[in-house]
Amino acid sequence: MQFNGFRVIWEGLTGHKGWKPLWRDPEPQPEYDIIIVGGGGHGLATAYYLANTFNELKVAVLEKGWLGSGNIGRNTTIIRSNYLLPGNEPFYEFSMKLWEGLEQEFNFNAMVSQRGILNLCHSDGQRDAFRRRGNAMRLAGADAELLDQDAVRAMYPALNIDNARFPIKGGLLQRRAGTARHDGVAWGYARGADRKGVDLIQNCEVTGFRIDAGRIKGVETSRGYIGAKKVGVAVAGSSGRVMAHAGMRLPIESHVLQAFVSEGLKPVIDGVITFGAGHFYVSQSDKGGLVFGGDIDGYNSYAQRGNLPVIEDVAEGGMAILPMLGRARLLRAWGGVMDMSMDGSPIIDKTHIDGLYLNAGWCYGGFKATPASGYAFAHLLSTGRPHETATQMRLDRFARGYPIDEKGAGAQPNLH
Amino acid sequence: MTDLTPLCALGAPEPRRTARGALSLTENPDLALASLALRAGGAQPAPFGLTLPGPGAFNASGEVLALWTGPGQWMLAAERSPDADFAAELRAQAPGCSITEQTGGWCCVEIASATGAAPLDRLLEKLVNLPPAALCPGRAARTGLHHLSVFVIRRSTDRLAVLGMSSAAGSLWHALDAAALRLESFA
Amino acid sequence: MLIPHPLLGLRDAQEFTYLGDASLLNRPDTGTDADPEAFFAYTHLRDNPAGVHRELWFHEQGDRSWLVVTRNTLTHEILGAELASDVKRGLA
Amino acid sequence: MTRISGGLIDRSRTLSFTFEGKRYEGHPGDTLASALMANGVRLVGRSFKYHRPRGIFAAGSEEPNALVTLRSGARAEPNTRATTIELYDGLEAVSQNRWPSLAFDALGVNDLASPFFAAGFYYKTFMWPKAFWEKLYEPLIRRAAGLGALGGEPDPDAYDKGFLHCDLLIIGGGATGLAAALTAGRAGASVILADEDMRLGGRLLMESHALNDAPAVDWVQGIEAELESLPNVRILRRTTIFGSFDHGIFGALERVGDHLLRPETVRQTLWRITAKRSILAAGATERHIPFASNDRPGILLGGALRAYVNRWGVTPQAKDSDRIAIFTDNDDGHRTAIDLVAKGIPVLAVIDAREDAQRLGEYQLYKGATVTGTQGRLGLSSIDITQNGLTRTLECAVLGVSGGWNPNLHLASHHRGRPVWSQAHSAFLPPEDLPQGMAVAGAAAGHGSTHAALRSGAQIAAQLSECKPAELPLAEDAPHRQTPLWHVPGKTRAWVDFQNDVTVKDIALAHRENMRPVEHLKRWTTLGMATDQGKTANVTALAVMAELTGKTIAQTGTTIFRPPYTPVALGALGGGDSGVHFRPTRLTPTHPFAVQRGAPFVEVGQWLRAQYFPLKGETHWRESVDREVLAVRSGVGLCDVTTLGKIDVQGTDAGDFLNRIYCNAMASLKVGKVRYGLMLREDGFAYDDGTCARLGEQHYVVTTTTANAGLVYRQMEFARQCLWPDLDVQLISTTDAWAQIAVAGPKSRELLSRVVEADLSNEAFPFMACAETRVCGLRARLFRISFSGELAYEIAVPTRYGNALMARLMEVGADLGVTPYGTEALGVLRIEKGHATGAELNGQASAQMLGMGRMVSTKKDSIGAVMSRREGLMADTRRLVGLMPQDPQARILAGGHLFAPEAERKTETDLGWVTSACWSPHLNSYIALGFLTDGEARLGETVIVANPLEGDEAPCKIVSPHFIDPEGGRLRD
Repeated sequence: MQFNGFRVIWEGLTGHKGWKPLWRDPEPQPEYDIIIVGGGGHGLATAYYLANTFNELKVAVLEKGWLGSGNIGRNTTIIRSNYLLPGNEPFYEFSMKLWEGLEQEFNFNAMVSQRGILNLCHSDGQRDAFRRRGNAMRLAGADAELLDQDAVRAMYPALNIDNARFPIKGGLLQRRAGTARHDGVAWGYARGADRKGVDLIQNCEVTGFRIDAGRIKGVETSRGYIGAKKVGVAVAGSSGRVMAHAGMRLPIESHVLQAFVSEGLKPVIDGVITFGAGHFYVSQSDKGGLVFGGDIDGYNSYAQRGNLPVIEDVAEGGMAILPMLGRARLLRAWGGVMDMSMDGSPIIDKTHIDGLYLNAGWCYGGFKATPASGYAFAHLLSTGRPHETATQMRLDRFARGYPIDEKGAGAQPNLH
Repeated sequence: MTDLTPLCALGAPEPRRTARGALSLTENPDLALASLALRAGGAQPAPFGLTLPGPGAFNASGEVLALWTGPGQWMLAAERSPDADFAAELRAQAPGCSITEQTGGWCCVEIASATGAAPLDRLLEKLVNLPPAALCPGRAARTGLHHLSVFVIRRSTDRLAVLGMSSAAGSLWHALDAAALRLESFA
Repeated sequence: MLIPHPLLGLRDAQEFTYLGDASLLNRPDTGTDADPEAFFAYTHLRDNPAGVHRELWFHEQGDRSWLVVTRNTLTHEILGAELASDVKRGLA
Repeated sequence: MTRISGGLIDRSRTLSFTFEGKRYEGHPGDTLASALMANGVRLVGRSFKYHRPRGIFAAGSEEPNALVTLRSGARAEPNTRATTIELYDGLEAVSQNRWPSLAFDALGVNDLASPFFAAGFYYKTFMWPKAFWEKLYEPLIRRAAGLGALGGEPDPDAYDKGFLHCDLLIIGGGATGLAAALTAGRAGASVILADEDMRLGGRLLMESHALNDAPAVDWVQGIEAELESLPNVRILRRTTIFGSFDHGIFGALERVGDHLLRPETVRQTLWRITAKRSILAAGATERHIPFASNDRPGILLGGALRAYVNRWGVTPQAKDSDRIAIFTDNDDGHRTAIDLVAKGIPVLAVIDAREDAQRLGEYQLYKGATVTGTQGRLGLSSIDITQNGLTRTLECAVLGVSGGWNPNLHLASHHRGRPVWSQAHSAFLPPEDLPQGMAVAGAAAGHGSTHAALRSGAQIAAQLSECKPAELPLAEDAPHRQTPLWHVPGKTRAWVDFQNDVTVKDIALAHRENMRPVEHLKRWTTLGMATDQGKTANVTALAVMAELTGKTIAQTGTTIFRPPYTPVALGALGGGDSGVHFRPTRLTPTHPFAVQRGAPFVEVGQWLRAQYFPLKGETHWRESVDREVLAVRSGVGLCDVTTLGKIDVQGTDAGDFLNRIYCNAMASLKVGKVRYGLMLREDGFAYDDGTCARLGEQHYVVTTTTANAGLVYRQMEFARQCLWPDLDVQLISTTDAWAQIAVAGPKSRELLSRVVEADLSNEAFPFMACAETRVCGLRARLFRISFSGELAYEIAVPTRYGNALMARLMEVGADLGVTPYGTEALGVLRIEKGHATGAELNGQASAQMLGMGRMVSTKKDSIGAVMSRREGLMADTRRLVGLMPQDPQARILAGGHLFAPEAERKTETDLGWVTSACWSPHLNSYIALGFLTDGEARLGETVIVANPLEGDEAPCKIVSPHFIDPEGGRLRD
């Protein structure tokens, strides 16, 4: 069924009797060409591109819980391509271009909204670093602008520029960045994949891999064994747990990142703002909630919840740059489990086991990457070759000494 | 004897002081400090006749005070003039230990209550996240206070000393004074 | 969270700085002929268990002790804490 | 007026307030809701999506409808529940989400268009034409969405934070909490009793039953008095425990000044409470029953209606003769009718869905009947009652709806424990796996009757504090009788979630579209995502979905709860110090000197450092900086370098230890000497650099960069305690203990010799010498090190003498033209000399890139040595080089990227970037440092510094990074 305004009106007039399920609930088949483990954003996007772009016919997505229950279901919805390093920036810019045509492509309004992201800087050193980054973005075909203090003030008069501990000197602006409705993205990809015949199988937990002579044969699941020629794992947050079934140790730690939303408010913040001296970033959803976050809690965790000090720290950051927020109320806090990698950058690669592929290590940058990650992973799964924008996102880069370390924080996951 | 005139940690020639209701805050500029760390396998000395205290505690005798700062580590404090080389004094008292001068490193604010323990307890619960037992008279703790690392020494029921790094003395004073001010307006 | 400091009792986790897996105690020191593979595993690979985890916390705003804390990463329940130096010396 | 007799309000005093600009009066003890009711105001707000007229629905923090903006201007508090606002004199409130007025809201048309606004409609449209989303659709949606508006000005109020510790935290001051507090308090436990209400008592204040044959409030006041008298009990009124965190830590918000026109001190205090044990005694929240058009003003929860009558002496009637009906599926609904009758209020009837319902008082009862429709545009005027297929419409202004009670178990499942469905209670009960140390008591645990609540509170407290339960008063113990009716089937919309306008139809649509898992249902329909977090809606919605799928409620599952229990102001979470006290500020010892000289200051981490020292007549910062630089190159300059980290290292193994910390050798350093050292991270990249001075056989002083002082100390403690605990080495930071001043320039020896009591000749004190000495009769440390490339020293004295020493050096050096210089000149001098700082040591650079590859000793093990030899680091040909623009006046900016002249400007051809750049007054040219691929091989060639971001490019000659005195002769003179 095609979605459009006329359909919405017609169904409205006829009592919404005609709407069909967004996707089927198929029983698992005995074997697939490709099984994607994980029905989160990246897994669903991968399945979508496998079926739509790479014409793979027998594809299934196995999801432990409900579709979109990964970090796509709990994030701060920011999309951007403002990275520094050649290993990252072209990939994220590719993702941004996919975002720009996504809704028309999969016929679902994911509310992709290019409202712009502004990174504030507070010192000459930070501005120099932003210049290096902004130039890297330009060189990769992305847009970037370096704003001075007056331009920042004009853009967001509510910012605390003068009476601040770390005065705002300017900022790096990417106008094409913005936000997207996170659930909408998952549902759009799921519906699109389902329409192309991909089996989306919920409540199906992978409990093991069947590996024979170094080659993948299939997966053991809570709903029985399912055979597969290739298996792609996209379970960021649980990568360590799942790959342990294949006897692999990863350059990844699982950490909790909290995110927050305020009560609904009339429009007060147009785009995305990030604080360069404290730990805070904020945007406002179409429903009016201020969506904001900051640092990870910092300790290994799979608990999907965080603690009070980080909530306070984030709120302090918010009050420091936007003192009007004092009267706004925190409505909900939630925690997601992040695949924090050793250099802060992701992994899209084959493993040492034939036919077993890994998509992991997204830290807290996974949402914006969803389209490119799905596309690049589908490319690798279908052609056996990495996508041109993901050639450095290799598993062996750590051993060989080619980290993609945007922050220069080194091999300590909670610093990225 | 030097002819250079020292400043107090808060940047003035004279120590800062203020009164907030039952509480008085006074910068203490005459506190000489030196740290003492045991060498591997070294015996625990008794400088100035002081028994070095255990975790979370301090010992004082006369004008010298010893504060536990970590395993095998203590901070010693004494009333001295600013140019006194207290580290040298201590080195003589504790041969075979690692001694480090700390006098200029810290700003000490003495807080006194005119009405007993209650105002200090109310103040502390706004400043540091420690159970009251950790800061009853005779106890001392290193902990966080408004993003600063401080030593809190409960000299007695109605007296308290807070030491913070001297470079952030202004921020320390602000935090203490603001909290005291809010208590005052409650009273 | 509360960290049960072996010397100071329960202290708020905010006084501490977290480093990571306590396997970082086991640096493959072998002077100059160290094995790069062992060093790579030491610096980069983690068990990252969903469950009991031994990990390093630094009492930065306290007594500057490094602790080995045993904590469940699913429930955050803390099962114990020791001075890292004792653990390294094999005393704990 | 619909004030009636009784209630817990002080009628002797009158408070005046305004709503929608109109003036009204109420009494102390009123909430805004009860006061509005007393003034006959029924229409209070508009719903989120359809802008439906809404009134007061509840009597507590679960209120979904009566949201107002309290106060105005910078103090405006949007989305505030009228039911929790304590009335004060001069209170002003306005309604929200309506235009032009509450009574006539233009966006009411949304209601007419509602057929097109079904669940998830926006995911299916607004996609064409593409550009219209940002330009047209989204702006419209954003304008229509949201509820109240922020004032937009900085919050003028003060907030406070604090930390409390106790044996037992009791959450809720109703019957259960009071019984628990009494029991534990008498046993001597340190107890904190917190309740969100303005006074203790909970439901006891809202019910008519007696305790020991006396009004319940008498008992409450007696207990309150005793608890107040116990030194070990602390009562926190107006305090919401909003979150349960790890290990018995709770977040609590105390509304210190919200019940006042202006706060006396702080508006709110955020308490972090650490409790060994806790008792959740938060009571229960009533459910409603969805039926056709069930959202009109005048329709409210039965228990809330009872609360207004009993506690506030008020009803929602427009006039006294208005009739009130009750719709229920359980016995509790009848209580409301009984209380109304007792107060002489006209009761139309009790409509009970149960065939076997019994009449419990003097009112008409419709058994096996349901409400199937309502009328009244801005307020209820009549209802349709259907019984045995027969429907009659009866005049009725108020309808109380009772669908049973949901335990307030939110905090019990903040650790993701799943609530358990109980058929017997027809409600979810607290999970098995409770937060550490928590027990749940009273209605929150399903013990609904007053007697059961009191008993469970006392017993659990007794268990926790190992004592006897306090003796309890006689109280009602009515059994729970209910046959749950989850919704009344019908064609018209029946609201489940009022605030977000989610109806039974929306749930049916979610079911049809296979959005059946609870989380999909929630996200597709926005159920429970409003400011009330679905407190009155979620369970009902689950039950409806269960019915549609033919599963049990237990099978259907539930969403778990997350903090906060009720929304918390960011001002309170962000706490007192925003502004300039957001984080500590560190000042250098010579700060007063710099202030007196009118120096501007720059942030370096937490430090404020003098940027430059302008002289009269200097109009541009460059004039001052150029002057300072040239003064150092030709004369002598002074710069406070105290901010560099200083770590005191002692012990018999100190040298061995430092050998393992630095990639180059340190043990071989002679006493009285200084050596430059480079530290690596264990992953092999450059970490930090600085000098290391050996003051004695077993005594070194390590200096770090300003930015990394804390990190390096932590790293060294890690090495000492975790890697090599058997080495005899002791560490302590002395950064703040010494004021350190750089004395740099050809005349620096001359200047210092005038104050230092030591032989400074090249022979006695050569380059890289250090000594403990005396200056102006004061103990001091002297280092002959140079960051500028000139003959230079750094002299350290006890911190508090730093300012005086600076002044003295200025005085005695006047004839030498001694010049203070700031961070800008410091930066120029080090770039001219090619010294790396944070811009180069950015965590991404290897020793090789910095031109120090050979420093990494292969003769010893040190942190990072092994990993620094990984293929990728060895193969990296990027090197730090110097860059001079062909046109000396062509400004180079740090952050430009490097390209071969003919190359296209793109990622693939990018050769590197500029790390640092400045104008060199010494060379009369802009100069820069940068990392360049094949840097060494390209010396002498030309690269383009491209800055597409700001649209400039400059061809530059690639030179050695040491622009001045590459041989270092000047240092050694």
